[in-house]
Amino acid sequence: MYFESAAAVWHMEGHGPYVWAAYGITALVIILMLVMPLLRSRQMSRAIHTEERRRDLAQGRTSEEGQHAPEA
Amino acid sequence: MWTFVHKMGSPPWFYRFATIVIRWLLPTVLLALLAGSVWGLLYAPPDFRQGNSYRIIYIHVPAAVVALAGYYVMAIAGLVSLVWKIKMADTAMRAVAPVGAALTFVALVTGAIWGKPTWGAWWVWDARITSMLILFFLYLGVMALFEAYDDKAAAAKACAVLSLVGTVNIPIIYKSVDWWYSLHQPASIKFTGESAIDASMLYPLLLMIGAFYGLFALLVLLNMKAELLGTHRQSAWLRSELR
Amino acid sequence: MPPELGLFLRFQVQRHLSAALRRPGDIFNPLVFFLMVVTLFPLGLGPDPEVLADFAPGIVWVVALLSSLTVSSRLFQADYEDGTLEQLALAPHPLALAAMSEVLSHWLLSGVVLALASPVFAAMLNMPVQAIPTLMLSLVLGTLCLSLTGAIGAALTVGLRRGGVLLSLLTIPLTVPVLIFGVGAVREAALGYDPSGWLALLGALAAGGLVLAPLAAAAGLRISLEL
Amino acid sequence: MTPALRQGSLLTLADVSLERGARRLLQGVTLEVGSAELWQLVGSNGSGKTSLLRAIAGLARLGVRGAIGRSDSFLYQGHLPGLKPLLTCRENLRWHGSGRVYTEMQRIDEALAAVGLAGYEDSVVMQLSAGQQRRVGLARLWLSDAALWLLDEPFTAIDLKGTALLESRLQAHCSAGGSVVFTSHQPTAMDGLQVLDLNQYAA
Amino acid sequence: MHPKRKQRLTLALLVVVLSSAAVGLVSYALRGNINLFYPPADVVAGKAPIDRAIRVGGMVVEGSVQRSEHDLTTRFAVTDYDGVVEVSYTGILPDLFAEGEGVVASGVLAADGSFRATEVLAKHDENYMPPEVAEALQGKAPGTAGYPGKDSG
Repeated sequence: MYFESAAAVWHMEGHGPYVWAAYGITALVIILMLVMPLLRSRQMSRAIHTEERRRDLAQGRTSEEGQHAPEA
Repeated sequence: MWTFVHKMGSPPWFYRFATIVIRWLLPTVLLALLAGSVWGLLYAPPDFRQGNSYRIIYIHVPAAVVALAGYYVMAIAGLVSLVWKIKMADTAMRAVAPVGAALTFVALVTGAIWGKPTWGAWWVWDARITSMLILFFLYLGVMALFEAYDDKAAAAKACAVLSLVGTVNIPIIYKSVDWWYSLHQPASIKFTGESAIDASMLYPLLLMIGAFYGLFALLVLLNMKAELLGTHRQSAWLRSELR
Repeated sequence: MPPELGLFLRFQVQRHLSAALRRPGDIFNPLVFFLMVVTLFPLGLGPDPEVLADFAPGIVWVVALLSSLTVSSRLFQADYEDGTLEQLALAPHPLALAAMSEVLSHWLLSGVVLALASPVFAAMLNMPVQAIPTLMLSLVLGTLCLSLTGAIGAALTVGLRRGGVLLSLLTIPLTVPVLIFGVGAVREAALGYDPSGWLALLGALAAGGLVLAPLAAAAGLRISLEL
Repeated sequence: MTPALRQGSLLTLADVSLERGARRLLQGVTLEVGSAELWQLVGSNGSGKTSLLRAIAGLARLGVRGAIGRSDSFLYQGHLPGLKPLLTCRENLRWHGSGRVYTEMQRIDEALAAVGLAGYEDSVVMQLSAGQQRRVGLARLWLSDAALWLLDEPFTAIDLKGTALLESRLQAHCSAGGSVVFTSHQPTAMDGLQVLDLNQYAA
Repeated sequence: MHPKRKQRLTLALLVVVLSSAAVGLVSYALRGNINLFYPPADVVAGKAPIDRAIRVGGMVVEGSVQRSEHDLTTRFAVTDYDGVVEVSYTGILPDLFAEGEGVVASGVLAADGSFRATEVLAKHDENYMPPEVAEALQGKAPGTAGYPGKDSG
């Protein structure tokens, strides 16, 4: 470890704000980029599930896989 | 080999493949990013001239390297889509663009932040920063073109053409910006050969570059999966996959 | 049997030129645009001849790039809208050649004309006389590169409703080397250096562009015809 | 994509389906056009007449599935006439249709005379009336050597006399061994006309 | 020859000619016909034009910087370890200007071999090392020991 104290780590001889800002923004972008597709996937799969359930109910659970009519 | 390529082109197979890879990649990448950052921030020595501000190199350089490589990945996907007409390549190309743009953005912002303590200005028309800015424009162009087309199959083909043109252009752009910069600012005048970086600083940098490559792959796979869920929502395989 | 290649190209160029000559406004309007924008710079920067001479290569080249962009957006527009493009796409000759003939005639009418008129702008901006041959040659070569790049952008956006702005968005980053080499050549010549290296680079871009850009433009046009 | 065309036929469609964007337009279109045949594609608006014709010509390839075999000697005329308003009639027809031929002036003048535009050879197209401009476009049919003609709405915006003229030209082409596939809303009465209703293939 | 084949041959020839032109022009440009700056060795050898605006680039010789006492004039020597050029400059030097660092000076070369700069640009180089390593390297840097630095008067 190069630094002696947590305060020194934070301060980095005056360069702390720059270094930490750069890492902070990067972390923010990475988290955003990770969360967006995950949220989208979850939203999509939820939509597919509800659609499926609705159709199962409508067809009285006799739906066949793959043999569905294309959208009207 | 061919069977592998063929399998990659089939959405159900790819979906399963991506799910497995993501399961492994996600923790590995996060761990590597964390380890590399801690190493670079806390354990690597400061630079003899720039002091601690150089620690930004551990995100700036990896982001820039991967952002540039990402453009080539996108162009290769475009080529595959144009030549072999594999739909999956369209999806890949579409997924790479925002990831590459985000990494370019990271490189630009961290470069600007680095510039403040080093050069005394937030934005400096440095050769590499300027090249990154143009790369950012190239990514934005591809994304804008994709959005402009209503027919997404045609959009993918158009973006493929554009990204291939960009690929031919990128080395020329980089070289020209380098010369431009040398005309107005001295490029680092080297008489000792390659620019040198001390081993104690290099290893965390290499780790971070690896981690960013992993991050890139992870983000692209996540985006592709999300895209598949959207386009194949009517497919039986997807329904059974989600059950 | 497909008719002669040369005849096809000649007829294509002839077609564009004779149509353009019947409406000379299309040739002169970009020049007037150029003149007006060049006038804006002394008004913005101040009339100091030394300052202007300093900036002259950059000003002329940036304005040349902008005016080339504004004309590029119309490159395939007419052919797309009246159905000629469909016929060209179905013709036995490669579509790339048709695209190339279009670019070449466009360049003759915009870039070459601009280069011929450029000494006037050089004089307005107090550019040293020794730089003028370089300026003209660099504009001849550089505007060909700009037309070729613009053709790719135009081919990809010709079928879109809001193609104009998008075209600039796509092509400006690709034209960076042309701008740098062009300004480099003129700057060096103005300072008394040898500009041949920069001119050679512009020539290389033009030659390489003549091979690759028509292919890319043709691919783009085929995609646009799908819409 | 172009499988061997059956001997003696100019166009074969086998189980062709069309998609535009995410929407499926047509499914299972099957058609065989031999020589000396006159086909009209009918169907309601948006049924995919134009799209099918463009797919046959090879202009549309995205979203086209199935086998399309087509003679290489063909002429395609879309909605758009492909006329340059600033060029004269002669200049416009010099390089005509699908670019098959460069035509001698004499043939061009004959074609212009056939569509009733004798004396307008050197007039700039922009100065002609809309109906006359349509006729300049139609004059291409008098210049074409192609065996298969693909015409999109050739009958729109021409007067009765023009319609008769066009009908006789189409039939002359057929009796010379060529074939025509055209789209039209209006029912037309021509000898030997065969009709393909695209509504039956709607997906 | 078959016309279709002849046509293809013409096109192929066109592509070959244009591509080789591009390659030839690039190699011409790269063979030193782009002058970003003259190294001092060329200036000493008389390859740089006199009384014309040129650029000279190199390292500032250690110990050569002399600042005038009454105005902003600075004199220093620039070297590429093969030749030395004396540079004088009046004006404010950039912050990164330092002995042993790279500079590019634009200005005019006088007949006596001295260079009057109108602009001096400086930039840090791309070496990253810990302070201890830098210290250890100090005595060994080519700019100080091995180089026969000339004292400016």
